[in-house]
Amino acid sequence: MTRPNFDAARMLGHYRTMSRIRAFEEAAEAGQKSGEVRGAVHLSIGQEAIASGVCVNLAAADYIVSTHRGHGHSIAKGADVGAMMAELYGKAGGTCRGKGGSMHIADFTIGMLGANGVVGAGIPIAAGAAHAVKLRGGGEVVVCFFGDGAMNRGPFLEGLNWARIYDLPILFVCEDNGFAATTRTRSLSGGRGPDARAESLGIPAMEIDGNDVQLVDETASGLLSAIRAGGGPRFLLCRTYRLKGHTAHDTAPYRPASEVEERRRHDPILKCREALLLHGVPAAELERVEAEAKAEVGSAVETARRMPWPDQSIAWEDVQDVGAAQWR
Amino acid sequence: MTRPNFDAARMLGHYRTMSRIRAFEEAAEAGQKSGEVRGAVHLSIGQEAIASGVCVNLAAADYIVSTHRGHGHSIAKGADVGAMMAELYGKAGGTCRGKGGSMHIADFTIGMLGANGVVGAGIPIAAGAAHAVKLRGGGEVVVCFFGDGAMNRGPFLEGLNWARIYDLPILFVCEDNGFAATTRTRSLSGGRGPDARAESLGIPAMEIDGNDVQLVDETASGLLSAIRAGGGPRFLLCRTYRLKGHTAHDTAPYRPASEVEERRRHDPILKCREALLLHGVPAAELERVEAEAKAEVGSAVETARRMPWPDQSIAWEDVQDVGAAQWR
Amino acid sequence: MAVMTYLEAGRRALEEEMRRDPRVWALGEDLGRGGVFGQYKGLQETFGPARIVDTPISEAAIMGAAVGAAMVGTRPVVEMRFADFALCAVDELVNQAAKARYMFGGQGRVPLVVRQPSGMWRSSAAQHSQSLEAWYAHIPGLVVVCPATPADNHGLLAAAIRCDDPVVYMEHKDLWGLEGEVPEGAEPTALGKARRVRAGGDITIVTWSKMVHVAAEAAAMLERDGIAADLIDLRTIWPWDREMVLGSAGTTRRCLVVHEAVQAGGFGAEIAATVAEELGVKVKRLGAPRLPVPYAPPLEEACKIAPERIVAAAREML
Amino acid sequence: MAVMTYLEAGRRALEEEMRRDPRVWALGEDLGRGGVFGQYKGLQETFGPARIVDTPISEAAIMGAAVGAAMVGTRPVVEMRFADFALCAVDELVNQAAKARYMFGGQGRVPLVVRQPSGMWRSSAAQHSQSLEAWYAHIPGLVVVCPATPADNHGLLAAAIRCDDPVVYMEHKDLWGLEGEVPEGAEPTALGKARRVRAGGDITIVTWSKMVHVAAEAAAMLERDGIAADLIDLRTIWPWDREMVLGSAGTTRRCLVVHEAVQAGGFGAEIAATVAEELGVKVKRLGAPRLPVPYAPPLEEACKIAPERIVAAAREML
Ligand SMILES: Cc1ncc(C[n+]2csc(CCOP(=O)(O)OP(=O)(O)O)c2C)c(N)n1
Ligand SMILES: Cc1ncc(C[n+]2csc(CCOP(=O)(O)OP(=O)(O)O)c2C)c(N)n1
Ligand SMILES: [Mg+2]
Ligand SMILES: [Mg+2]
Repeated sequence: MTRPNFDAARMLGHYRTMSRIRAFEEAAEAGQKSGEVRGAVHLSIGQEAIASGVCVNLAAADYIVSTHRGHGHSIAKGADVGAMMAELYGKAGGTCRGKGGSMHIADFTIGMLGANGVVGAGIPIAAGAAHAVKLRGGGEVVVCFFGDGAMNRGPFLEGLNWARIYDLPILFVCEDNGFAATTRTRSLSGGRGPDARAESLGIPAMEIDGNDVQLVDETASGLLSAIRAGGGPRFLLCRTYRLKGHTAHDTAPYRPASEVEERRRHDPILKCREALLLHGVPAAELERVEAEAKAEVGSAVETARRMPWPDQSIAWEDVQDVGAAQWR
Repeated sequence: MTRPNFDAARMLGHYRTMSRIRAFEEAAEAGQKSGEVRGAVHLSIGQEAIASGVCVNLAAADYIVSTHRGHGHSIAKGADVGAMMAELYGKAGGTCRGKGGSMHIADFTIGMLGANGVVGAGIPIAAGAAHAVKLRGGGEVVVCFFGDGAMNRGPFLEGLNWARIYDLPILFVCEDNGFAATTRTRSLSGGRGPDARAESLGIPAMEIDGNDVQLVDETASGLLSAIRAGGGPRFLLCRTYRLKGHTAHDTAPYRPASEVEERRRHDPILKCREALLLHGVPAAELERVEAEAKAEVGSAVETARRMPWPDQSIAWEDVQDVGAAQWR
Repeated sequence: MAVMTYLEAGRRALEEEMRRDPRVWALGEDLGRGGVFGQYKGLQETFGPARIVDTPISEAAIMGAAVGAAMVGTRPVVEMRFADFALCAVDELVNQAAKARYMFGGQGRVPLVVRQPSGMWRSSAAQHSQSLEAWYAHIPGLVVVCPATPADNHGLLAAAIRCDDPVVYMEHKDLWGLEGEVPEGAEPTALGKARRVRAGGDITIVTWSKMVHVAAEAAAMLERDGIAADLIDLRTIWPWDREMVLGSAGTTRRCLVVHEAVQAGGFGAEIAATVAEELGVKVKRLGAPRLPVPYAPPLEEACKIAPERIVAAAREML
Repeated sequence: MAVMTYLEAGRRALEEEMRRDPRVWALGEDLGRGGVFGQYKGLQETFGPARIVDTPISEAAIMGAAVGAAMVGTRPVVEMRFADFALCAVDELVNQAAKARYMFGGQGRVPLVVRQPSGMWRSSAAQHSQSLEAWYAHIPGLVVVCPATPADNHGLLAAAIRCDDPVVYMEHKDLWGLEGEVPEGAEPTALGKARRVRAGGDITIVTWSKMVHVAAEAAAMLERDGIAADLIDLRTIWPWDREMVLGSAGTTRRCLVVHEAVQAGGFGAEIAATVAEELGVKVKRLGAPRLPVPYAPPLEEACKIAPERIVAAAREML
């Protein structure tokens, strides 16, 4: 069945973005397994449609705040894949000069204000960014991504309430992949869900299939328009599934293979591909896009590998201005 | 109009409890003004019906967790007024040996697990007490008192969710006096209110007039029965008004005199008095009760005044067992 | 020069900085009513509720929002009411504000000031009396300031607001009413520079915040006995003025550090250890016993340092 | 005697204490799956989900609930996953757990253990690498333990669980796989007592946690040059074993303190300052520079202490 409002070019853009994210995540996984990528790495494989569908509606000046699972958001917002990969490899040319790694990926030049190693910590930070935008009378919006597990942290309540009472230009996007690490989030969450909590704080909330990139795009577009028009905060709950383990090392033995199998059929890239084919985009075109994505990431990996380590002297930079030379 | 289910003896009990609280608060206020009572003192004048109406339904073995505004809860739960006053005076015979003062009033012998100087901090503590009760298979319940201002702190969400998911025997009582210190709470709170937030976390919630002691009593009785029957947590929102300032030093210039005047007519003690008279309890009886309350508190003040300061050596006690003698 | 209170000096510094720089704003509970101690009195009338922001009781969000707002180019001044309540926002201050610039490789800066009124005051007991400057001094990325005088509460708060680093700014609650001269139109006081309260060659006494005044009393008492103390008000705890302290201790060969905070693990240990390492001279610390602050006056007294104790400690070292 | 890992030793201690005392229970995220490092493996199968409790991501409630549950007679073992996440629960630990007994005049006790896996491990960067033992040592009411060996992770965890005070228990993430002998059926290790790793008369080296092993390497290197180090594993940071440390430093006249935590304001300062105050002997500290822990291996290296640096520092003191 063809879809209403299908925009083949836009969808092909999503296909490209999602393919680039997927390729990046697969390379990150391989890098972690080989030991070249260190620290903890959280892959967004299976969740690409949310990053792509939301961020396509953002301008470079708009901001996003991300989570420990932040590669996809960064790529969708426009971060350079080469610098990102270099960061994962801990190299001098990384987005964070090798100081952050996967969990602290960030690119302030395109408004990506950072991944975060602390669940839920991004929520008040994002609210504050939106507060600053409003304070200076700017027209930017802020998108705050977080997982379903974050709904049980206090800053969820405090940050959402904050956005509501000051009427801030912010879209909260909850990526509900059903899991908080190895635990099914719903088993430890009272009430109907994060959207009900948002509503109880006075923020209009919607729930959608987060694996349908067109739907995410259209919904986010509508919500962001309302926000840009001064409508205050909105909440978007996206149902999705984490096709991989919690970290790149986690084989996720805590869920039945059949469940994963079932969910694999709802892979957002697969769905997007089907829609594109159905609407007459030739398969060869899609393969070309995929190949380009893989090539881009492949060369990012090669470059990262060859890149030098950061010079140890930079360890002493970027700490603070006052007392910058006083280490003890 | 006479009331259904009016139990004159029980209501007279409330009248006594509320009068004792009122007398205590007035003495505390005087003590603070004279400088004999130090630290910060938060008076519950105008909110007595909640403490009395809820606590009358508790056994000595049941627990309560309180706030910075904790005198009323303590008295209603059965704490000794003499020891409480001695605590406010910082004397050796105080419930906390003079170490806590008003903000840390506590009496573990009657299950009063403490006031708290940190807004909202009691909520997870109360949930934990209920968790322990459940863990050891006890039949006790826990009542957690807090103010409307606490609904904007993260531990509100975390503690309520906790009580819900582990199905704990706990009644959350929100004393909604409309103010968080000098600020109208609703102006800084998104959504419909604390009860809506509780419901979004899966906890059944009710809202009542917290100045009607009979109503508080009956409602709490019903909720506590449900909890004791294993029904899990409940939430009770009591609308009330703080007839005095935030602290005993606060003259509350931030609210119109007319508002306070209006609210004075809903003074819970006045309301209880009217109901008792209407149901034929003689005025003399009520005056006797009041006089007794005043006398009890008056002698508590006298005793506290005369009591010696704690010996400085006890400053070194009650810190910890391990390393108890190592102060530096 | 004008004589004003420590409280008023801080209020003015904020007002002046807000006039000077439209990016500066303040947020915290009850600020519209002047703040819990009156240190924001009149500012909302002057600057409006968008720049003097009344917040809910949401310390984590107050601090977290300030981090986000600072990253995006504004300069928030965060009011925590009591330093003790900042413990509800430690992730936001320590994991986020302090580390953001570093872990993002210098991309973001977090120019915020966290005002944390500290110390013992009117029998406020265990949850309203803490002095935790040593904690924040231990955290890379943070600047820690403890003003002792009206002039410094003016000059250092201005400097903190202009600083591009996150600054923990600890006013002492027992100093609000202290009066003193504040130079008008002066430049902000340099962060990281100590102040020599009085010069002397017999013993170095290093201290900060309210203890500066207690130590000054002690120094006067010592002087009557012909002992000249070199009294240093550290002012900034991190970075601390090693140069002045080591210079003085190198001359006097004795260094006594006095602070109101718990002695065990207090910042006095850092100074004493450094002096001992670098100079091998006599060191001694005076701080509170490791006790939660009790309520009753005679018990609270057990946590306080009287001038006589400083005098006795100094005498022992001579 | 049985040989096991540091991780397994901790797991066993908890298992044994849970068998011994039905009031003991554990709570934290993902415990049912064994915990994030496997240190709870199998325990939920043995004790059921009511005693090995899977919690939501609610650090404040985890800690706060443990406080309430401890007050009411149970003995919770709190798992914080990474010490860094405990910063989301500082009010609960520092304002509540640590102070409850005192501010309520001894009425309540809070016998809980907070496990806070600490330290640098596999390039975990700024928010997953901190060592904050100095913070908790500064807080009256808290006991702070940093086990370095499998035997101690067994004996000290058992002691911490039996202790009636709130205990901050900091396992080092880089030691999970370390193997060593653990005596069977032994009594818990006494809290507050250091362990002499090796005896020597030339220099005292005081350290704890992972640095014990680094310092042992350094001591072996020194020995080859004929320098005998008296190596002390502090084990408990608060209360620390002043007697053993002062006894040793009084003999060797030199005391070097080594820890992984940031040197500035680290607990080494407390020890060095105390030794200098009490004995007036040479002191020196080695700790991390005041940097957030960076990700890239060569940068992270800048925060680490190699045995060679200990050797050099010791040499300088001789
Ligand atoms: C405050 C805090 N607690 C615990 C963790 C450990 N942790 C990292 S990710 C994660 C699960 C988060 O679940 P969710 O928010 O649903 O995001 P997802 O991983 O599913 O994307 C946990 C528990 C953390 N990083 N921060
Ligand atoms: C975490 C925290 N923030 C701020 C304060 C200061 N404070 C004490 S009481 C209070 C107002 C509390 O309002 P509410 O919860 O409604 O209780 P009420 O005073 O009305 O009884 C505030 C802001 C505090 N004690 N703790
Ligand atoms: Mg999830
Ligand atoms: Mg209120």
